[in-house]
Amino acid sequence: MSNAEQNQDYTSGEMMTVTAARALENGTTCFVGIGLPSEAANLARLTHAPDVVLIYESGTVQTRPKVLPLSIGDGELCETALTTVSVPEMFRYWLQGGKINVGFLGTAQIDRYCNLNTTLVGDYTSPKVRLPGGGGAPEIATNAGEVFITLKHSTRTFVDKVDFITTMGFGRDGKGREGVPNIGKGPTRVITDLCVMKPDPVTKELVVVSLHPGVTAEQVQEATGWEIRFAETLKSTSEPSAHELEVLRELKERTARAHTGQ
Amino acid sequence: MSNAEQNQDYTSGEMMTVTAARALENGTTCFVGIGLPSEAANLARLTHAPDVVLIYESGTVQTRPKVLPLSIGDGELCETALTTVSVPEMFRYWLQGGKINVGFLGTAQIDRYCNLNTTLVGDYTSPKVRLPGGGGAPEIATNAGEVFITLKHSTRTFVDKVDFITTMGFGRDGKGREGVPNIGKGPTRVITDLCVMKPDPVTKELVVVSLHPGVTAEQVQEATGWEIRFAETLKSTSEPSAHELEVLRELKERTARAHTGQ
Amino acid sequence: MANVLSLQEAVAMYVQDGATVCMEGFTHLIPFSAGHEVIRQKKRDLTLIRMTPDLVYDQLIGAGCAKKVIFSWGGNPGVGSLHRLRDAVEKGWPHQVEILEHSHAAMACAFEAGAAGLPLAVLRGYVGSELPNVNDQIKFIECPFTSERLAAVPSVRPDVSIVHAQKADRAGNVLVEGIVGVQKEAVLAAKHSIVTVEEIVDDLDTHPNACVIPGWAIDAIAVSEKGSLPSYAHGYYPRNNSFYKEWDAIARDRDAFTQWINDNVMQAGGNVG
Amino acid sequence: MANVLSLQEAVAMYVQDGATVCMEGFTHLIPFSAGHEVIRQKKRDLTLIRMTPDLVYDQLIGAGCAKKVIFSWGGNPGVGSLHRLRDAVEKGWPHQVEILEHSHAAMACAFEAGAAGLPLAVLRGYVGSELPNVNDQIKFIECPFTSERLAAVPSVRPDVSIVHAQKADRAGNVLVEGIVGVQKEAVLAAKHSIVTVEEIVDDLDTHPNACVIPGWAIDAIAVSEKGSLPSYAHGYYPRNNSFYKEWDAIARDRDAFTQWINDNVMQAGGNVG
Repeated sequence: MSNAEQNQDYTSGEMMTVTAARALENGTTCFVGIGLPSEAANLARLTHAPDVVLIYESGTVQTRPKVLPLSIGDGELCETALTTVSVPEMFRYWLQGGKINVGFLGTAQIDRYCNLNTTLVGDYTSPKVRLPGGGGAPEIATNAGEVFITLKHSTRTFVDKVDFITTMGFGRDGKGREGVPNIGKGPTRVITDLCVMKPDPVTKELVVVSLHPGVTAEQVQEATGWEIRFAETLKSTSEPSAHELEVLRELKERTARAHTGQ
Repeated sequence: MSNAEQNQDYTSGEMMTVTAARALENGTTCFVGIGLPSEAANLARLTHAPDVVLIYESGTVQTRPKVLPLSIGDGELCETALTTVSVPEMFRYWLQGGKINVGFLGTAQIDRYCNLNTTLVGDYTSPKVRLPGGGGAPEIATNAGEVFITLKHSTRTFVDKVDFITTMGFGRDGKGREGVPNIGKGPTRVITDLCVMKPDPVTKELVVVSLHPGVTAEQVQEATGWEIRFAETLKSTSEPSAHELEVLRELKERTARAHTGQ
Repeated sequence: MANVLSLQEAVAMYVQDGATVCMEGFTHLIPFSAGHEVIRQKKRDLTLIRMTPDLVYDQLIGAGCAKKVIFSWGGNPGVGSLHRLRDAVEKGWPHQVEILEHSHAAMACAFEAGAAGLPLAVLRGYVGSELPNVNDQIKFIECPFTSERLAAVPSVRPDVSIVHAQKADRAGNVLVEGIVGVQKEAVLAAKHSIVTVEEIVDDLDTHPNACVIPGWAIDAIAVSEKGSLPSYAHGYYPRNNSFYKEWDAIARDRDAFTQWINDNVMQAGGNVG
Repeated sequence: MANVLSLQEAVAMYVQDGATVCMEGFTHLIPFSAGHEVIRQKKRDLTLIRMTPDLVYDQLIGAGCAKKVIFSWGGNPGVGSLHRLRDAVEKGWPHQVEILEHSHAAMACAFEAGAAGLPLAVLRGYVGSELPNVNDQIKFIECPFTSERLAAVPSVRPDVSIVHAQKADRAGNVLVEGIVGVQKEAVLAAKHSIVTVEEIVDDLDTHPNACVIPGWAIDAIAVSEKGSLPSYAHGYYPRNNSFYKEWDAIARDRDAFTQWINDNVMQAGGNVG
């Protein structure tokens, strides 16, 4: 845990989720990854963005879960959806068909060019740690209009070079999207428990644009596996409001009750 | 009308429909063309083949219309179907996916190699008569397990060379299916108001195998635009039974009432 | 996000002269009232895409709206020819109309590919057919895994698609039920879309896997009661098969056709059949 | 035409050692009881295809049934790793298992293509990903119309697919409702298919566009009440999320796993969770 939260009535995790939620504008169509992105997207829906459209790769379109799904295909997602389509249709018509404004992803590793690794740590043929793999991310990252990424900040997750590019941000040299037709903008912001980062408009290297309250640039650098750049005018992220915290905590409480109730 | 029917209590058209219906075995999955094939397929379902599965290109799967549809997408087809799928799914999963045993087609022109023309009479750029075009037939003919064809016999329909191959039987030289992977057997029988024909197993040229009661070989030759071959042992097609005629006439009466009732 | 407009407003806003327009509905739910509005607004030089041109395009062609027609079966179902289509192709009345024809399988796949954001559709198709000789948009590719030869056609990606559906809710979400054809694909493949509906309701009252097009994937919703007659709307009214038969005589004759369009479309606000 | 068999008979008849087997169900309707029957019958050298291996393949892998796994996301959803999959890949226990991994989009398209009788699926995929470096089944083709570079993967065409569904009628027609995943595609793409159902009913009591798989497209139906627990069946019972969490500890340890399989699968007739 960071120092940040010591004098605050919210945790750094809550700060991250609230900040990630705020990134989603009302009316946006969002393809939601499970876990942190799902938590943030549903918080957005329950606060400032009641008309955000949440789509999960299980085929559930415009879903309004009362509790957070544990899996990407919980019954709750289908029961509260406008409609549920097949998985091939989801990936073909809705994602590849260009209907998604924002893809919201988590990851295990990320590098300075926002390349994501969810495949393995170590070498492919003899991995140190085998991770779950690509899932929906490789095509969410290229076929959504833009991509938001949220994850906890540490030198384990923010690495100089990802061991494997499961999902391209901007490629090993930052130029991976150049000249590719019909490709989305790619990652436009990364939200962690310490700060908010955006890719440099030209080089695509991640730049810290906003520090969460109480977090120092040094803390960010210590938690990052490369020499990270900071914007010239570094902002301070707005604190969570009492309402946001209340809604988020209620949501997580409802979720915990639902998932242990059986 | 042929001489055949003068001493009989059924018409040559009824003879054709009953014979075409009998070609469909119970349990067969049949992709049904509108018009004569639809009449025959439904007669089969209402007589000897109660479990024949009728599929129409409108997406209606396993349909049991009480009256014959005027169009390929009449409401009756959907209301009596097991389920109705989208048209892309129909052509992709059900036809191309290899689920169809028999494609049942009509045509405007046919040649000795069972090539079908439903595109035009004359030249493509300045047609004498413009016909409706391909519809489902080109891929029904290649993706169904086998193909039955039914149409009225005349020199207008049985031509030496079709003006245009909309739908391949066996190609201009009879060899159009050779070496093509994943292709159906193609036409295996042609049923007209005069006779039944099958392709020669080797050359694929149409051979008359059965004459309808009262029809002579000369009549068939006169109604055919090329020198047609006859099997060495030419059979006589069985007459319609009283039951078949009764069911067919009731079906057509119900249909006529339904289509003028509005 | 779908705006609820009048049909007149929706057509004026989204159907431009020279546009590629797709009005779909496979026998069922054909958007006739929208087609008539296009005729009334005298849109010109349209490239009209539809698997089965049906009476709706026969009327548009005869009324002079079409420059080109892309289709796969151009008849009056169960009745015979589309005489206005034939007259335009064979005799150039009211002017020459270019045609590009496919098979149903290829067009169905091309709609699917358009909805799926792909530039092409791949199918086991056109084997032995001479259609590729007269349609330069049919090509063949080799499967990189099996070396099989497969047909390829460009996907359908219209400027505007127009479909008719049973109902929309107040957020513009649309339910299509029964023979759903390629309507959903047509809407998703198009740059803009208009959906005419029988009614707007509070609740679509549907089941988990219904064919629902979300309002945010549609540009305009217009209420058009009986908007698909003489085609039909499952659950609302049956197909007017008699009118399909009567159309044969009307469309055979240029004067009878012109009179019919004048009386029933130009002078009328709504649909007929 | 579907025969109604016991699950034991169906698996014995259609799942052969060395076969390519697909058990689908996207989180929902995972055919656990069928997977357990495969374990009980000690099937070996299976190539297992599934977008998300989930606990069902973790169990099959740990029990020694798998030679190769083709998948696109191999985790315990919302919980963590599939420890039996990892132990097999990383340490070769109980023996080395080969993996071939895709993205979800590619596998979804590959199922679609398999159902559609095509040898390949084409998609806008894998741009910039290093998965093509480690999966030689990912190739790229050029669109003959636009020259765009598109990914191509072989279609999924299993020897046998097994899915679970809510219900069948007496003719073997099956209703799948809710999150339908790639189940229909899995059945249609396979040479043979087994569908386990919660119950057999007189009437599916469904709506016009429901996801119904006709009995004649299925080889065997087996009744298996609660056959997808700890996954779920929409309209029947919820997902046992607690068991998914408990599985983490069971699967972490080889002995605990072996004991669990012995107690709950080998010694049991039905499913557990």
